[in-house]
Amino acid sequence: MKTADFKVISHRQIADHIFQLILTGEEAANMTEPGQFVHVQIPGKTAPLLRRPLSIADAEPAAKQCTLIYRAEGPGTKQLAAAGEGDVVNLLGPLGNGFTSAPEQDGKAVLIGGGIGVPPLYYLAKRFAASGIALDIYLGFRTKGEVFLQKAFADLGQTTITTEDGSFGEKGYVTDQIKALRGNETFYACGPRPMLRAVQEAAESKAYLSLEERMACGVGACLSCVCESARSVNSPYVKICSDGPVFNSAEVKI
Amino acid sequence: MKTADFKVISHRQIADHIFQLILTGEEAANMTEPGQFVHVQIPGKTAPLLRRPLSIADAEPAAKQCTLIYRAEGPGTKQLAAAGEGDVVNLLGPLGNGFTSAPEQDGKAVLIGGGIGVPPLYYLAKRFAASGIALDIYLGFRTKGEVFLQKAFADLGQTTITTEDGSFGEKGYVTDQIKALRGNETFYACGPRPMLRAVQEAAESKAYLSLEERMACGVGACLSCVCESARSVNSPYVKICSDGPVFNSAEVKI
Amino acid sequence: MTDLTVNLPGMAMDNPVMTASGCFGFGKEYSQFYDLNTLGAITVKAVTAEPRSGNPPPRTAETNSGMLNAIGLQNPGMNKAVAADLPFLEDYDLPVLVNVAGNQQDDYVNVVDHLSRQAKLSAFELNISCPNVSCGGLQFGSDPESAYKLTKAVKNTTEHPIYVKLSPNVTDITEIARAVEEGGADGLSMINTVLGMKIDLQSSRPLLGNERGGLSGPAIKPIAVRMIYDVSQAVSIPIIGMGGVASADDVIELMLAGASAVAVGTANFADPYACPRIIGDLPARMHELGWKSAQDLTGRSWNHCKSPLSTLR
Amino acid sequence: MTDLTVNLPGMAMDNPVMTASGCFGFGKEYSQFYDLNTLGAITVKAVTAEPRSGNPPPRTAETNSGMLNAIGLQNPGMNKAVAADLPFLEDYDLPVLVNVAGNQQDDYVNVVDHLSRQAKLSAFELNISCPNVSCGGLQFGSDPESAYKLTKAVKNTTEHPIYVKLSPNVTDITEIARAVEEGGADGLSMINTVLGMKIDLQSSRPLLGNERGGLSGPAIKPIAVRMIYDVSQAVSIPIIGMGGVASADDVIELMLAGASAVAVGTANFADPYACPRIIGDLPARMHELGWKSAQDLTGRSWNHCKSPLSTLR
Ligand SMILES: Cc1cc2nc3c(=O)[nH]c(=O)nc-3n(C[C@H](O)[C@H](O)[C@H](O)COP(=O)(O)OP(=O)(O)OC[C@H]3O[C@@H](n4cnc5c(N)ncnc54)[C@H](O)[C@@H]3O)c2cc1C
Ligand SMILES: Cc1cc2nc3c(=O)[nH]c(=O)nc-3n(C[C@H](O)[C@H](O)[C@H](O)COP(=O)(O)OP(=O)(O)OC[C@H]3O[C@@H](n4cnc5c(N)ncnc54)[C@H](O)[C@@H]3O)c2cc1C
Ligand SMILES: Cc1cc2nc3c(=O)[nH]c(=O)nc-3n(C[C@H](O)[C@H](O)[C@H](O)COP(=O)(O)O)c2cc1C
Ligand SMILES: Cc1cc2nc3c(=O)[nH]c(=O)nc-3n(C[C@H](O)[C@H](O)[C@H](O)COP(=O)(O)O)c2cc1C
Ligand code: FES
Ligand code: FES
Repeated sequence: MKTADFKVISHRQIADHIFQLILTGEEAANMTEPGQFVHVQIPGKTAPLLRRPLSIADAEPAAKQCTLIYRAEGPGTKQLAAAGEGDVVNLLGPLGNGFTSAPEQDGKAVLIGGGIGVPPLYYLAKRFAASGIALDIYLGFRTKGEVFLQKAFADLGQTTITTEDGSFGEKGYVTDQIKALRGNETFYACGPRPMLRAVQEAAESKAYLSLEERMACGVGACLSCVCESARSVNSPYVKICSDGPVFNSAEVKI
Repeated sequence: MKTADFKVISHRQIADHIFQLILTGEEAANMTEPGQFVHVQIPGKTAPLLRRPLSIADAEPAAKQCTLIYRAEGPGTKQLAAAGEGDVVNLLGPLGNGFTSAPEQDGKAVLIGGGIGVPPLYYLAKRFAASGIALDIYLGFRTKGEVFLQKAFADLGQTTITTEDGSFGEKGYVTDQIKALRGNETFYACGPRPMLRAVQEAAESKAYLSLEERMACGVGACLSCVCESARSVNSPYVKICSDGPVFNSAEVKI
Repeated sequence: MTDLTVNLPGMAMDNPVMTASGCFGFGKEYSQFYDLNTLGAITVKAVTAEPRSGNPPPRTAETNSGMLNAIGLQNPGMNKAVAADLPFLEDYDLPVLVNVAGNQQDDYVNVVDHLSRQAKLSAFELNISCPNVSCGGLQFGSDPESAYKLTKAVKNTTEHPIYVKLSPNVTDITEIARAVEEGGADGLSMINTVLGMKIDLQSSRPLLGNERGGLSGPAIKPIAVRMIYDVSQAVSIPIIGMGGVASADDVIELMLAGASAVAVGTANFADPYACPRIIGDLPARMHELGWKSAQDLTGRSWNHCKSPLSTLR
Repeated sequence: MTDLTVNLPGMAMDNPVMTASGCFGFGKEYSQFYDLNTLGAITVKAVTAEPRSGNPPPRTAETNSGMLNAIGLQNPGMNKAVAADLPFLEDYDLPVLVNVAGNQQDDYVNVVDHLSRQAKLSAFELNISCPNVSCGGLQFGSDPESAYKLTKAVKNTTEHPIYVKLSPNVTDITEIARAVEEGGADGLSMINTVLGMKIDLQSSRPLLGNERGGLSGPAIKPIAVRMIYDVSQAVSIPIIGMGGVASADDVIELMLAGASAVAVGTANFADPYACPRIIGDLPARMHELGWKSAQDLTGRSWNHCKSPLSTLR
């Protein structure tokens, strides 16, 4: 594992507050597992104390490129948004365990993303599509202005967009859409906790959930980023950074 | 009094660790008194907590320009050194009381600068030269690589340079040079404490000393920047930022 | 419309933002920048009975997101303060909180007695927490018994409300807070600076003339928030919160923690317009977060169902 | 040649830089980044008798130049630590300091007794200063009498040297330091985190799951320097200094203040290579400042003519 400097190839706003950052660097060669994340050192004269975890939204390991998609919200991500072409961004990663299981033979993959949980699903969708796995994609956003990647996803599989205010796609929550599903689907979800909880409940078959928690080290050393385990007795928590961020839905209490 | 944004017109290194920063801004119109200083907010994504006091090395009030010359030494000034053309630097000032007294009729002005105390003397020298006042200028540096402005000063008056290691000009301290002087000179000095002390002792006639001390507010409110007063009984300290930085040598114990 | 007014004993404030003692002189310097009436209130530099010369320089040093100061209560003494400094503020229409310091109980009583009769002011702030003087000050701030007695003695001296300024350099700040409340304090100010030090690597000696200094600025804000949170639940007198406040968000955070008003110190140095800027930003920021009145903020981090609500969220 | 070696009870270190407890797990994670033998020593996460689950998340929050944590001593318990975690470090040739925590005196004694017999380690660090647990921990750190007794009891249990880790959240840290020295402590570790809190403006609730947390990082360095400066003059046992160290300059500053070795905590999170980077930078920086040996740095801010000098400046 390493920290490595990446160079900004392109950086642009793709929706309200949402930025797409394309980077190049040797370490991108190792970014082969969708669902992993990088721990980003915010560039600037004085960096914030801690790195910021961001999912790998896309990667071309051979071309040594990767894409991060993030919401410029707090001070750190707002400062990141100022990085320009040619600037250097230091990444620690790829970190954690991603989406490693494919759906069962002939099964369908149902991808469910909410808001800023959508990015890692893109890299996953690309992989599944390339392997010929059938995809049903449900993406939820607050409002029209915050919708992103819908075309990119639509190219890969059947894509349904929901917005809370109905300003784009279906009105309501992405989880309303999946209630009807009952079959041999395998669920792959990333988004806010209530959404993940709904998926956990709805999913009779297998579900893989990508979790978020505040992190410090990003590598499993500080015990910041825990989530209650549904299994273990002795150690009641799992570490999202190193045991996750993707968990089998049966492993975690959320 | 105001804080105001200035724009960088030019910024270049003029000697080892020494930078010359030329700025333009409306407030430069008020920079008419040599020896005053500005309190500089270091630009950057995250500014240091406090401003940095820097003397006005030169100003063209009509043209709304001013020049700062500084040594990039600690974290703040090193960060300042990264400001590029067109960048914005916020200044509070002009602050304090400068060199307000001319030499007596027919008297000579002896300017004595040490290291990073040299810059404010330049603006003073220009003023004196323009008023036809005869100038003797003594500038001391550590070593050849750190000498700056010698040509600019030489254009304005008789200029003697000393270096501690003899690598340029006379070897030794600038204060060795002035011991011989005894007459109707008025001294104007800025530089390290030992130098100012030597000037204070050497000067039989009048001397004006520009002092430095660590500052917080820069405007007289916090009592950070005091120097022992040679006069007052009740309040044993003077404030360098608002009573000075230039004092009549008889006013201060240094 | 966002209602910014807050009411503290002796101080009816148009907004909850005031200046912190020692960071604003007696107001004169900053009156060159803006109309002081913009402020919710003003706290002046510590006044002692006799003139004090303070500590030798250097008196300040920068640290990460903070600064150390060891001014040492330099001030002209109460007579000169009454004659030369405090009158300046009479031209303004805002509450004036006068910070008072001393070595022993009688000093505080003397100054408060003298100023109560001679000066126009709204309330006193007893500085029992200055880390930068060798005797007095801090010791009252760390011993509940003497803090109680001091407060009581001062209360007997004046009709003016008394705020006691607490030191963070104690094991249990709620203990001191309760003691001064019992002693009759009308309010608390907290926190004073945190004891700290910086060493100059070139000389290998402490950088400050007085060796140790008081840490202020954003670095200490989490400490202030914690202490205000704890103390506001332990006493029922209002708290003037301070420690690293530099934005409207910081004001809101300290008020949610339990402060009824907030003082700005160190932030004035980098930005002389800090206070009016913060006051200007407050209404919009409060509106964004769903708050209608500044008074509603106080203690809301622990007191969710405080009633009656002056407004409903 | 700059001599970086330092010698502390039970720990002969190649250089004065070690890891701080809780910020480096049991070493395994960071061994992916560099050879742990580069370190002067390693301190592992607190071990308790029984497994501890720690506090509910969120457990960390960023502050200005600092972070708050409320991990709450999550650890697998001494049995699993001995079986699964500590053996990993046996492959390395460096001193291992084992941090021990508990609710009451017997807990500490049990853990130390058990580990002394079952594990390979160099010394113990008694964590009597964890701000993130409701009982035990911090109370030993703020009461000289119980700190003395605890130290004494643990000393009677083991042959291994004992370092006691002090809390900064006290009125007079030198009092506790003297008490544990008297109790037989071989060294001190200081400082643990400073109690702090952050409020989430969106929810208007404390951000951390455990409400309060411990402040670490550069923000607290001036506090650490002051306390090390004071304590090193009050006791004659060595001090492992910590609090905001992120550079070679910081190591030098804490040692000049009075530390004999220095631990790096929070800085590992932003830069997993923080320790080897700092160790790499030390010789050149010491040379620039005129120091030949790390041992000479200790306490030089107050002890100018300490003799004998191992080298002359
Ligand atoms: C594994 C993982 C993957 C993520 N992937 C993405 C992504 O692809 N795109 C995206 O926009 N966001 C993602 N997030 C959330 C992202 O990390 C936070 O939005 C970001 O750290 C906020 O930083 P800030 O500077 O904007 O906020 P600040 O307020 O400056 O943050 C302060 C501290 O809190 C932490 N923090 C604040 N909010 C969150 C949060 N929601 N989750 C975790 N830590 C937080 C920060 O990391 C920092 O340590 C991911 C989080 C995790 C844990
Ligand atoms: C009235 C006045 C005029 C000055 N004019 C000049 C000038 O024209 N050119 C120039 O190079 N320098 C000048 N100085 C000194 C300059 O202010 C310091 O070199 C500078 O502040 C150091 O900041 P830093 O970021 O490099 O160091 P840091 O180590 O980051 O500084 C930390 C803190 O210490 C203060 N500080 C450190 N050294 C000094 C110092 N020598 N004097 C005052 N404060 C200090 C800083 O202002 C800051 O608050 C002047 C100082 C004063 C008081
Ligand atoms: C330079 C300086 C001088 C101070 N002088 C005093 C004082 O005279 N009396 C007092 O009670 N507090 C004094 N303080 C403490 C402040 O009033 C305030 O409690 C502290 O600085 C924390 O607030 P801040 O972080 O906003 O500065 C002083 C602080 C500074 C920085
Ligand atoms: C996430 C985290 C966990 C910690 N866990 C422990 C612990 O288990 N035992 C202990 O004695 N100190 C613990 N500490 C305190 C550190 O060891 C250290 O004393 C403190 O963080 C100051 O150093 P720093 O500023 O370099 O981090 C922890 C600190 C952090 C940030
Ligand atoms: S962030 Fe440190 S253990 Fe996960
Ligand atoms: S810097 Fe504040 S009084 Fe001079």
